[in-house]
Amino acid sequence: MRQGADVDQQLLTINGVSKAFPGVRALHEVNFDLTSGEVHALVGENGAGKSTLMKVLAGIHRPDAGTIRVDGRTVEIDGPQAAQDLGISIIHQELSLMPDLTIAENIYIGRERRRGLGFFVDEKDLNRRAGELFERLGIVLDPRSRVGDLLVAQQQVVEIAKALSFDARILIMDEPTAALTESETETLFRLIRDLKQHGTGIIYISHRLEELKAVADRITVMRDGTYIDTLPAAETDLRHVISLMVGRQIRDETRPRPKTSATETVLQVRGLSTKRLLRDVGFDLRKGEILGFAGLMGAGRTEVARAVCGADKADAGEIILHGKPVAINSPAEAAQLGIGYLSEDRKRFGLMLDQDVHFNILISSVQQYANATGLVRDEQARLESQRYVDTLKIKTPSIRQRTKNLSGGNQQKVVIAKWLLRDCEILIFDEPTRGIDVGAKEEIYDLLNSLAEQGKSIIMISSELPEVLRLAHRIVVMCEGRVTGILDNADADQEVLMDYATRSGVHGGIAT
Amino acid sequence: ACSDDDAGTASGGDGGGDGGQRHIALVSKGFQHQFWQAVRDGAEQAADEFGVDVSFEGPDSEAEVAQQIDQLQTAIDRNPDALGFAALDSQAAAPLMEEAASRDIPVVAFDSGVESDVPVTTAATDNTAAAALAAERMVELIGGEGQVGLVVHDQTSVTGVERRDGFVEYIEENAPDVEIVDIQYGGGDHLESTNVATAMIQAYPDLKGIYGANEGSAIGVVNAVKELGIEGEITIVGFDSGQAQIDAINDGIMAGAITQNPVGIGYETVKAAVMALDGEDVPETIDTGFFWYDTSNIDDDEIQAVLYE
Amino acid sequence: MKPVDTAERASGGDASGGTPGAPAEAGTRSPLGLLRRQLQQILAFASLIVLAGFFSIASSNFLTWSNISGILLSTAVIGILALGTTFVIITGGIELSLGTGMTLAAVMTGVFLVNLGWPLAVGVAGGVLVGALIGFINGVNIAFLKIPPFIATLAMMLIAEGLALVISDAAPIYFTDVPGFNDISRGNLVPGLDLPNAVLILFALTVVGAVILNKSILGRYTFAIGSNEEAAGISGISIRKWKIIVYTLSGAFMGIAGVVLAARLNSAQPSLGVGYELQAIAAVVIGGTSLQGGKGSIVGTLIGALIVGTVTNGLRIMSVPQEWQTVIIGLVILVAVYTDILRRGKGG
Amino acid sequence: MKPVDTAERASGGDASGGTPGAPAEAGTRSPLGLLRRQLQQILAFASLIVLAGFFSIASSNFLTWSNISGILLSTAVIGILALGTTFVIITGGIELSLGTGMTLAAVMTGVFLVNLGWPLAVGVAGGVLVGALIGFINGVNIAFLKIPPFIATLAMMLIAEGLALVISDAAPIYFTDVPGFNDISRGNLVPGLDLPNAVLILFALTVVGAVILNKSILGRYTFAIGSNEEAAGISGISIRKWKIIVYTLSGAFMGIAGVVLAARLNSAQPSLGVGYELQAIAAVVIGGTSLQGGKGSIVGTLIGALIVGTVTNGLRIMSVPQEWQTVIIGLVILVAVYTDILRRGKGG
Ligand SMILES: Nc1ncnc2c1ncn2[C@@H]1O[C@H](COP(=O)(O)OP(=O)(O)OP(=O)(O)O)[C@@H](O)[C@H]1O
Ligand SMILES: Nc1ncnc2c1ncn2[C@@H]1O[C@H](COP(=O)(O)OP(=O)(O)OP(=O)(O)O)[C@@H](O)[C@H]1O
Ligand SMILES: [Mg+2]
Ligand SMILES: [Mg+2]
Repeated sequence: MRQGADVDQQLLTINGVSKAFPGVRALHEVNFDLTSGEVHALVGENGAGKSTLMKVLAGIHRPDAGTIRVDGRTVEIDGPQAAQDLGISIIHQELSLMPDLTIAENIYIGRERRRGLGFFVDEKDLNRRAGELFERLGIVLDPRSRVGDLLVAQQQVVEIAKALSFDARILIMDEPTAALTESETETLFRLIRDLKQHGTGIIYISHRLEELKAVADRITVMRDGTYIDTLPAAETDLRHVISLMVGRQIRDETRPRPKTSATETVLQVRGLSTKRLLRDVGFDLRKGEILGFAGLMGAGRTEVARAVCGADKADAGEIILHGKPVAINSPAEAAQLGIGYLSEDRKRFGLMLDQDVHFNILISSVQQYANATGLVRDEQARLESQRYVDTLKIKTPSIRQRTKNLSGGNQQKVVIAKWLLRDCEILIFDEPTRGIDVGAKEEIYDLLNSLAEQGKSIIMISSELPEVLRLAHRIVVMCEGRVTGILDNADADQEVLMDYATRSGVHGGIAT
Repeated sequence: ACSDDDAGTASGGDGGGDGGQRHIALVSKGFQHQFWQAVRDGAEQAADEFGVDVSFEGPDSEAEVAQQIDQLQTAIDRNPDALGFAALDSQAAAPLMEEAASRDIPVVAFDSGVESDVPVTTAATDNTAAAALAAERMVELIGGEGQVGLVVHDQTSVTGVERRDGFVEYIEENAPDVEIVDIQYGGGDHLESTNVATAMIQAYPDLKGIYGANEGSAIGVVNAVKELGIEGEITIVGFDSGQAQIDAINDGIMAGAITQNPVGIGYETVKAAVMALDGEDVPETIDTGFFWYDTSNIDDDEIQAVLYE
Repeated sequence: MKPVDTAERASGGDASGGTPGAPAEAGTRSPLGLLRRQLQQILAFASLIVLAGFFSIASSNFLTWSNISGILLSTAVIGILALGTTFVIITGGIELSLGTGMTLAAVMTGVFLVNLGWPLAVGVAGGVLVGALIGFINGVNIAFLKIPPFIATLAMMLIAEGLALVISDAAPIYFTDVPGFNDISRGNLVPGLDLPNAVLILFALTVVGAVILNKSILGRYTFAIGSNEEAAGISGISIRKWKIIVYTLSGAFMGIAGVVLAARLNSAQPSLGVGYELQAIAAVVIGGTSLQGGKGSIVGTLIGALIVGTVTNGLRIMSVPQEWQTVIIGLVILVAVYTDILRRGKGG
Repeated sequence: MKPVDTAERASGGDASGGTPGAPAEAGTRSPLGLLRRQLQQILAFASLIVLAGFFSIASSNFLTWSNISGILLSTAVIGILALGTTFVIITGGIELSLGTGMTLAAVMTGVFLVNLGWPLAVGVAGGVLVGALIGFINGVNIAFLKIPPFIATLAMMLIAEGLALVISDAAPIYFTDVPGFNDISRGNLVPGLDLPNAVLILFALTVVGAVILNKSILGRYTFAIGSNEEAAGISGISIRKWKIIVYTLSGAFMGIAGVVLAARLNSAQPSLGVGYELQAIAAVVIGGTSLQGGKGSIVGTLIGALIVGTVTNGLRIMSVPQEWQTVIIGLVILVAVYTDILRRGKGG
């Protein structure tokens, strides 16, 4: 399993680390260890404390108690620089890039080679190093591109590249694959195996538990800020891991594939095109239906969604709602017409991070909770927010917690709650389960199903094919801005979908 | 190099140049305040009378030395036939005075002198003497003893300094029993001066008189007294004119004020410029004078002629 | 920075049991947390109280009713401007046309009442509407033409300054012949209470502003736009419409400030106003509203304006030389904001 | 924004046989894209050229060497202030002590050269250092005490204003007896070229500023902090240190502006300066630098300053009445920025 000569070289030992935020006990006497050349997976529900533990290692949070030893020596990690000096490098769960800088500048920020008495940046050297790094990692991106112009998934790739560029001995990956599709994920795994060969210790956090079988050597489970257990990955049943995570037995996943029974067409999209990408996109959405959208990164699914909800202008095409052509110029107009859009980029388009949970849940529905004079009946709205916090099991000390202080998965749930409260007739969910733990995913699936049963129509864009197959009545597959197929669920499986998704024979992302 | 290319330059504006009219550019110390508007009126009167075209500009405040220099520079670049200039700071303007001289543009100084040989004459008020007259009247009005305060518009400008020092020096030399307890500055802004005066009255309950060194300052003092409901309890001496001061004097809230002759300043400036252009002799200085006015003489023709509303 | 809004939003929220965007103070629901929050609310006044205490020791003339009413009166105009612009700043915008826009509104009030002889109420309403119109134009320039707020309102600052001079012919307009106009600022509406109306208007507008900010849809959207404009748009809020409403509201406050100013001076002074915008924005920021947007409070703004008014008055009462007054006000602002940061750092 | 990566994705993607992860810079690599970008750079001057063209038709005195050199000279001080503060604004900060800080630097130069009789070079260096020191203090207040930049620099604006008056005793300091001082602004360093030194200094500092911003570590970190301060911090950059450096740099430019101003007026005017900060910030923003931080350019700032200088001068040359000048400058700023927005919308 483990390679290299010094098999048992203990890289990192965490002992009894605790960390509390006001009203939240994020970590309570957590133990964890890592040896070189090992991939040690860390799993747990949303808000279990995984990211917090990693931020302690990265020097972003100081622990309240406990010791951290690196190479057997007790260390104080009092800042990002100290972490870097110890050879710890981290891929953050929340993107932490500088959008106005180029890829190369982002990767080597703070580590630029200098010229002219240390005053100037050696730009050429920067781009060359980034180019070499990308070549080594098999990334096809121009280091001179501005990060702000990249897709979310591409930004994730940059984050990964940045962390790898440190040649760290301890590499932390906090949900590196959340925004990646399968082929990129595969490439990442190849990289991980490579790094193991060289003795790097990797802490790997993911909610895609199937991945653990592929990469992890050991799995540590956390729940509610406490350490639960550490298991060898190879011999462990994932269902056992899940039950440790959620603290109870979870029901089996097998359930009948959804079949379409809906007939009434609610929304028709015809000939939707944009200069940028889309070519003659057309599909129907029926009442009470979940319409899945599958495709590779950059296939144009998000762009379709944004055009339909008025966030971007389409250059051609028609949107017909209940048989009547409509002009939708902004998401506000879309919402008026009963179309809600949940963006895949929750930080940019989803949340007001400085506002509290209640504010965020209510914001799309304020007008429904206002009286004639324009004053908001907050009392009542508050009960509703609380109801969604309970239903979706959003882990927060109160609905007045700042959204910024929630864990990534819980933030995502807040965005979902916002659109559930708004009660739209048509909901477009773009990667709704990104970063959400297995247990909560099930609950969200149940919710989507029951919404559909109530007669709502849902477009669900997802990069996880199993998820699409589980939920969608019908599936639209896109490739390079075109619709390559619309299938009934019964006719689809992963191979078929992949086939349609690559119809023009092009693979994307991290390709080697 | 003055009048030949003139025709093309003057355009727009109230002075709108038709044909061969001579152009006189006036750069003053201010623009938005009534005093300067009255100077402009006088200049325009003279312009009509002598058939010349005048332009009039000034910086936003009397602190804006650099802005005034830019305005002067542009005025010179416009190639006027003659220039009228009220210097905020003579030294700063010296090189431009030289430039005007080298281009043979005659310069008339107004409102206060320019330390330079260039100007052919100066049409101005003696602010120090005017302020001393205000002090003299103040001393008389409060009976030669008691506390007095000053609300001045500016701490650094020539007029602010002269009107403050003229007043203070007179008191120090001639009225040993009058005590100057406070000098505050309100920027000539009516609201600010009102607040300044209110605080001063609060701080010195025994205050007998306040001197406001320009229109805004004087009205600020009047406002403060009105707001505190102590009309008549404090002797107010003002400076300059304007409707509000005239009313305050007529209502008995203000004892009286010094007025200069801004219309005369503007008029004399343009007139002197025309004379210089025509090659006539111009007196070395033109004293435009100042007057004390109160209820006793406010309706006199001589006073009415120099008041503006 | 976070916690000032706590104090305020919490204060607004107490009655209704909570307010929008109320931050995230932990332990909100525990009795201890409640106590802590109440304490914080009082402490928000801390700098103000310390300052007032200092000045009353330094000068016996400071703590007189007449002087306090004087402080309040001198705060009225800046305070009203600051209240309105708090909304703009919470959306992440800025409003530089406050000072000269107010002047233009005052001049137009003069034109309506004096030159055109409109009835008092109509003329005053007209003046307020002029302010609202200026705000509306700012809003359109910002929301539709996408001109950055700094530029749009800077341009409007210059335009309003020039127009005020053009319209008034650079001469003040006197309201001497408009009976009752002066009373808008100087009268005493409440007979027993010796407070000028201008002060009552300031307080009334504080209440109105706080209700709008904390309880209304507009307030909610103001915070939303300032927190994350893109997300607010995707959430179905019509950014353009609400931005225009916010700037128009701020403009209306500016119009009211213009009327109050003109009534106090009993004249419209066309050259007054430049520089008031910075004073008003300073009051807003001292009151804990962030120029980044998304955070802020109306009561904070009032406190901010009062802090500046109190220091200015206190130093004048002490006859501190003017140049030192300026230095000291600068230092006091630094210290007030810094202690506020410390207080909140601990309390939060 | 969108079209940017479209262009590239379309072309770049095809060429390399399907790289959805392909870059975004609009056609950086294609010759067409290069041409387009060059055109854009030239078009950035468009408003300026249009304005200049208009004024030369309107007045034959506009396009004279003497007037053009006058425009440049009148732009010099604001321009130098604007150049330095561009850095501050790109970090997402603001600098309100520019005007009065510059005045304080000028006054201190006067103290050094006139009162203390230091040698010319030393006194001038001292004046620049005073500016840098003011910036340094601002930086410390902002970076260490976490006082918001608006407040920290507003307080400094007041403190510097007061100190300038205190130190100079509220009277101008004349450099009449300091030989050569005047030449710093008015002399002609390059014999054949009839351009005052102040203008040469402006141009030289533009080059220096552009090199620092675009090539140096400092420039890189300036953008990084403004782009995402948190991320920059996590990446191990010392935010505090670099913020202090940025404010100090801006302060040094302020000090230079103070010396240039004093040399031009041959005197240090202690009450001048209030309001310059807004003009300088306006030049920066008209030049396309965003107050949100993260974006900006030095050449843009120079153009912004020149636009304002040109319009002001042109209207004066045309003898437009002053109240209308103000209105028109406001409108021109609006139109200039709006056409810039349109241009970028299309060109990008
Ligand atoms: N800065 C903070 N202030 C207050 N609470 C915080 C802060 N950061 C994290 N928390 C809380 O600590 C707990 C643990 O959060 P953490 O981000 O570590 O969870 P996680 O296991 O990474 O979850 P996810 O899978 O959703 O990313 C959560 O309840 C979260 O709300
Ligand atoms: N106008 C826009 N401005 C900025 N970003 C945009 C715009 N339109 C689309 N995007 C972003 O570009 C991406 C478009 O993705 P696209 O539709 O090409 O791919 P996709 O099929 O959704 O794949 P994935 O989301 O997995 O990358 C999204 O990340 C979206 O947020
Ligand atoms: Mg996490
Ligand atoms: Mg997508």
